[in-house]
Amino acid sequence: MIDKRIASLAEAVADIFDGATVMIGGFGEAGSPIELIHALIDQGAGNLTVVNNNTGSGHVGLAALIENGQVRKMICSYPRTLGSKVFPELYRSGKIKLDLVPQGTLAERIRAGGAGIPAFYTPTSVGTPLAEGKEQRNFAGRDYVMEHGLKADFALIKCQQADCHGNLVYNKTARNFAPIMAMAAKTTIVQTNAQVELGALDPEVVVTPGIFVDRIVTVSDPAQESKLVAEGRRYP
Amino acid sequence: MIDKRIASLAEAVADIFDGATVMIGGFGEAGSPIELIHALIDQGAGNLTVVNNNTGSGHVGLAALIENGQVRKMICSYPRTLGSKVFPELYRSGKIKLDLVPQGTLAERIRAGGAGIPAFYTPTSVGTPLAEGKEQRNFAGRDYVMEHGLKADFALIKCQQADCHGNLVYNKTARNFAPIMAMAAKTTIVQTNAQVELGALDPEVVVTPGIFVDRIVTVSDPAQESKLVAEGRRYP
Amino acid sequence: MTTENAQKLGWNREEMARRTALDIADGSYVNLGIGIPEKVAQYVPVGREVIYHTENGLLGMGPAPIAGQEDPELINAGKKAVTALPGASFFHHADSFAMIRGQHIDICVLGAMQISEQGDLANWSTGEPDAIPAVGGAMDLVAGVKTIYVITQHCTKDGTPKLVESCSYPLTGRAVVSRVYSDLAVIDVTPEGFQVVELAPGVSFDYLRQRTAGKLQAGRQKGS
Amino acid sequence: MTTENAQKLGWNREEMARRTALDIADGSYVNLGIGIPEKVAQYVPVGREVIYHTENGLLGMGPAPIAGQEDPELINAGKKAVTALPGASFFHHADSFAMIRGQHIDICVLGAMQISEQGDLANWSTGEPDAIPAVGGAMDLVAGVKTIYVITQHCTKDGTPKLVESCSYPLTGRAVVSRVYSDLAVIDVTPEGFQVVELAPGVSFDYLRQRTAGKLQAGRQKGS
Repeated sequence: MIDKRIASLAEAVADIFDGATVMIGGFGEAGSPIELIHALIDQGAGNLTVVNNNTGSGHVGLAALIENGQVRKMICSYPRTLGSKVFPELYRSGKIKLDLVPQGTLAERIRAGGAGIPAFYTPTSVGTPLAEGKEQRNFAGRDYVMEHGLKADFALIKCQQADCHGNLVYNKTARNFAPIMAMAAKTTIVQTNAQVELGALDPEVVVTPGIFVDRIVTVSDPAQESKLVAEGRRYP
Repeated sequence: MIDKRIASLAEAVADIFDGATVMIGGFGEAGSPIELIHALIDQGAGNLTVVNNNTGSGHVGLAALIENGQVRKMICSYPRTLGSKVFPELYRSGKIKLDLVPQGTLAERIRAGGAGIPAFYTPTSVGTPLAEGKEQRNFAGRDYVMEHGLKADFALIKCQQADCHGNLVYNKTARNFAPIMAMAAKTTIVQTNAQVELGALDPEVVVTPGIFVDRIVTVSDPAQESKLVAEGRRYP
Repeated sequence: MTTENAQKLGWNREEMARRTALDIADGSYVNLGIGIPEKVAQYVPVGREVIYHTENGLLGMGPAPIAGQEDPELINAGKKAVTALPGASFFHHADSFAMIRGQHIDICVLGAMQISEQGDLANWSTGEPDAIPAVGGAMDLVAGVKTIYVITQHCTKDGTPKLVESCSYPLTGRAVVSRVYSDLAVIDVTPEGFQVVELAPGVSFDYLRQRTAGKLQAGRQKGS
Repeated sequence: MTTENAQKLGWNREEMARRTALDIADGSYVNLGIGIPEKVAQYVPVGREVIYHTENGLLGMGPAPIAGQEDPELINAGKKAVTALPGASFFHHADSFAMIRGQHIDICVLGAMQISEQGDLANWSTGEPDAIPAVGGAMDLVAGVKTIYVITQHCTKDGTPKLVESCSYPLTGRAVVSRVYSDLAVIDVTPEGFQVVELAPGVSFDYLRQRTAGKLQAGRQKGS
């Protein structure tokens, strides 16, 4: 029988290994799987490459993971959000690497990684410093850069509802990177606000089919990152 | 105000021009916009390049469009469905061209066309006759062929429900190529089983956002291709 | 060989499907080709849950509906009416083939015209000049699915071996087949060529070798 | 120049946004950047319906919610709380940027650090060695959206022109800007360089030329 539910956050992230590439869903706090990130802080894996659009804010969630010294490199498009202080300090002191990728190129690279596309061409970044060193090619009179698919060992994502097969639906703009990260990771670990019976999700409205999901943990009352930051909270 | 509804099928297809590339949704009869195709037969544009997974069956719908001599070339993956007699005859007599594309490559090329990706690499067809003459490249020890994005002047698709902004939802496996064809065509023309009020479709379940849709015609009781074929019907 | 013996020799289509089903693990995501492969779903051992993908846009495909309940918009890749089980999901073609190409499907079971000892598969065209070429999703499946199983008669109707040193028909994919389930045997494709895993009832290794054109190793087969 | 005159010279931020809004046609799909561009939505003339896209995954974005109704999971690309209007749809990031890259969005309005007379835009980095580089979706937007409008102060705070012969800051995109709405004028980017479309109140062509580093043509402007 197929039942991807896992009892605890600790169990769900137990096998994330030193040096792993970990995609983490969320655009700012929307869709950020903050409890899974905190479980990864407790677990302690280091030397991680983390893929996220941003670098977290305050001293909780992704920012706390970075502050805890577990991240060797960030692959992201915008590491300078309001309230993001941890990353800039570590970056300036040379303690963390940054691979800066335009947001749409990041999204398309992740989708390509999940879709078995090793590389594709995009007009984004042509003529800019972010295209330097990249292969360029002209199609029908326009220049494009070649970009590579991006895969990960693990994805940590958050959703609104999940069934035991791993079918997922999301809440509004919290969807953002989660569906494509679920495709691109060898092991996709989901925290869901609620679990529903198999068959409760209309097959027409499933956003992430269960084939892309490996583990589901219910976190029925997830923390809100901006509240924690406003309260000056730190993790651990 | 934005209102993409068009009163008649004839009006909806009026500007399809000789020599146009037309993507037509449907996998077999599921999702085939048969009334729009018949309107295109009435309209009479010729020398068309048609993109569809198949070549129709019997003497209605896509098969009738082909039989009527309006199609110069088919781009498809499987022109040999049960009941497909029109295309094979014309093909053998050299009256129609065929560009045979593996089904997943066809889908990805259409999506790429709609997503602004001029080319991508895929492992599909490597080492087969369908890779001949195509550029190949090795990534991380595996060979891939380069494939190009595919666009169209028009897409004819069918959906279950539409609002006046062109937001669409589909019925089961009738979804197939429609969402990506809507993205890849300059002008996307939709026949819908039903129109709904703006706001009636939950933003979480819209499959094709209205930005990809130009015209909507309601055909509330569409013909079922297999029934027409079984009855020996012909169009016109 | 008497007629009676001939009837007892090897597996019939149902038995081939049943034997294949034994090798599909609990929890697998599986795509079944048209023809004998479709039958595999009927024989998955009790206690295993297998989720079926059909490339036209459905995960969680169920069996054919009862007569009169067919929906022309709920079909499989062979364009036959199917059902959707609890936990199913619908998606468009690009997403469906992302599942395939991205190696998310565990097993695909396909028919074959020829299989080479390197695991090359030919199953889409005889290459005859007047044939209408048609490939569908076969090339995508063999390039993208993790494990490719083939179910096929061991020889063509005129007795020509389908397991060959090198395919003469146009290829569907190179070095893609893991295992062949024929009416005569279960055979792995290995770096040393074909290797027998199991012989069908009444089939000897010599009998099999006479009907196989590629390199054939006795391997670790059970049976005679 | 008296203080009173200086106050009357040019457009303020609200007026810049209002002027830009005049050029957004009924039925347009529009993406508004962070800052002054966000204000454009308030000034679209009555009778025009414009649909707003935010690249984090929403088409049909509405204004900020009333206080207390904010949803931290319903935000725009600037990470501010927004609403979803009837006819809205949510989608993931790859689909959102497919809309952008695939040239489905009609107009994007962005801020700028520099615009060259070829239409090159620099708006993401000063290139200073200790700056944290951050690009977000800017490069995708300028490469993909059909028409790029820029709203910007004509000069920096220290009076340095932002409209230049050639950008000294790292580029966001080459030859991408169609029109610039500054506090002093509306200016098209043309094959002949910058061309004035309209001068702000109290601004003369000479005044504008003194504050513009690139080639500036009087063009077909109205006003003084």
